[in-house]
Amino acid sequence: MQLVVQEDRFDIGRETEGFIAGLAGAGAVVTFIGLVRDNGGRLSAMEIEHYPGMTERAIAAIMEEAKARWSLADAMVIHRHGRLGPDEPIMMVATAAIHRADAFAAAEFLMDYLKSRAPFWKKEIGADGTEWVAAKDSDEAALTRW
Amino acid sequence: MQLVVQEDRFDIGRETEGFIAGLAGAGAVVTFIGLVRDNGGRLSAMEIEHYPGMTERAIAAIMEEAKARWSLADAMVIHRHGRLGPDEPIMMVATAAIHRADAFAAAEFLMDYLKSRAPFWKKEIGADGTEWVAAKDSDEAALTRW
Amino acid sequence: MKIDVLYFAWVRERIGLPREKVETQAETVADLIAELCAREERYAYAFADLPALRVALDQELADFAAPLAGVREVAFFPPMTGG
Amino acid sequence: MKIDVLYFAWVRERIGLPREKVETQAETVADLIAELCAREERYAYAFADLPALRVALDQELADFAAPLAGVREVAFFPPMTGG
Repeated sequence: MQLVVQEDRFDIGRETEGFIAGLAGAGAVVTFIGLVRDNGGRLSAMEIEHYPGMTERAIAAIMEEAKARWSLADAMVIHRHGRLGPDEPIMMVATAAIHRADAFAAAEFLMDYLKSRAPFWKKEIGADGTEWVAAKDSDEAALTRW
Repeated sequence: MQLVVQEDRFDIGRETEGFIAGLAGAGAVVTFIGLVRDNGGRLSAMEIEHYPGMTERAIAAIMEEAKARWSLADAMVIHRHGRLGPDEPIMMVATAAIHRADAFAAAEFLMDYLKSRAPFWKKEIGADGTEWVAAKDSDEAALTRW
Repeated sequence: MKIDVLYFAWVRERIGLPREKVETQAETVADLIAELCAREERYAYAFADLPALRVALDQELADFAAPLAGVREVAFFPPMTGG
Repeated sequence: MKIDVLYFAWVRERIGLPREKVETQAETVADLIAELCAREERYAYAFADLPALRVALDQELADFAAPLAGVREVAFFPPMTGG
């Protein structure tokens, strides 16, 4: 289990390969990568604020929950904060299991909980000014299925 | 949309990065990677037979169906055939969308259909002899949810 | 008519060849299977458990009752195990 | 008692600072909010729409009725938008 909260950009390919290299015998790997959308060129940057300390605690708790619910060989969460440019990776989740259904379910679960229960706040900085990204009702609703 | 059926090993990190580099504005990427399991050291190789021609047609049809069902920015399928060693990647699916739910659903759909509707057959070569991998009822059952 | 008949995985191994041209008047897939089984033991062995087999006509999945009129390529194989 | 009070995102921007030490006898989160709102306009502005706010006590999500006894760190912020 690997959990990283960092400001620096990360290398998606290298992280994926490193995750896979560390596996022993699990045949199914699912990854999710979240990227900064440029909203048709109107976004110049995204600023991500977080709550140091609580962020790590909250993500660790979510990962423990995923480990308890599904048969996972491994899981990884990388989430950035600070100022990010268009098309940069924001975060990445990876899960590995013997059966693909476990890897898929755990990755979706981790994403749903990261969206609404890990203390990050996104601010979009664009030509038209800055705006805090509003939480979506659909993200809160997504939690009810687990 | 990219569809590759090949004998050569592929580079998971590079394929993931190439897929992402080709996206315009989609913030959610899901990948699935299937690896040869070594079954606790008992497997020395996996041989994958396929039906050239039908393989490409079947996968293209599955990808078209995914594109029709979900709002996807892009999708990619790479599947190998021939002789593979333990821990080598067998195949990879990638999907990209604006909303993560679309990317996850399409990736799972592609996997479920690739498992049971694309003409590949796996044979395990191990210390105890060789054996064709049997199709699982659970894989056939997985199709009924879509 | 002359049809290309293809075999994959353990069907191929049991019959002992990957493909052959078959001269047949069979009207359906089931008729073709019956003709092949009557030929030689190895065909009867390969087709012994029909529910464990799948068939594709011109590279599209079909069923055993499907007509062969106009079909150029018939393939027999076990359930697929891709992914 | 002295409590560390933290503010994030637009709550931080409205109040104008990321954290402060608050001397308070408030028994619950709601009491603490009432005390802060009585202090200055910028607090009343930040806490104007409570359903749009979340609170964490010692880095665990809580609700506004939660007691403050033993709590060292209270954080106020809008719904999270990670991922």
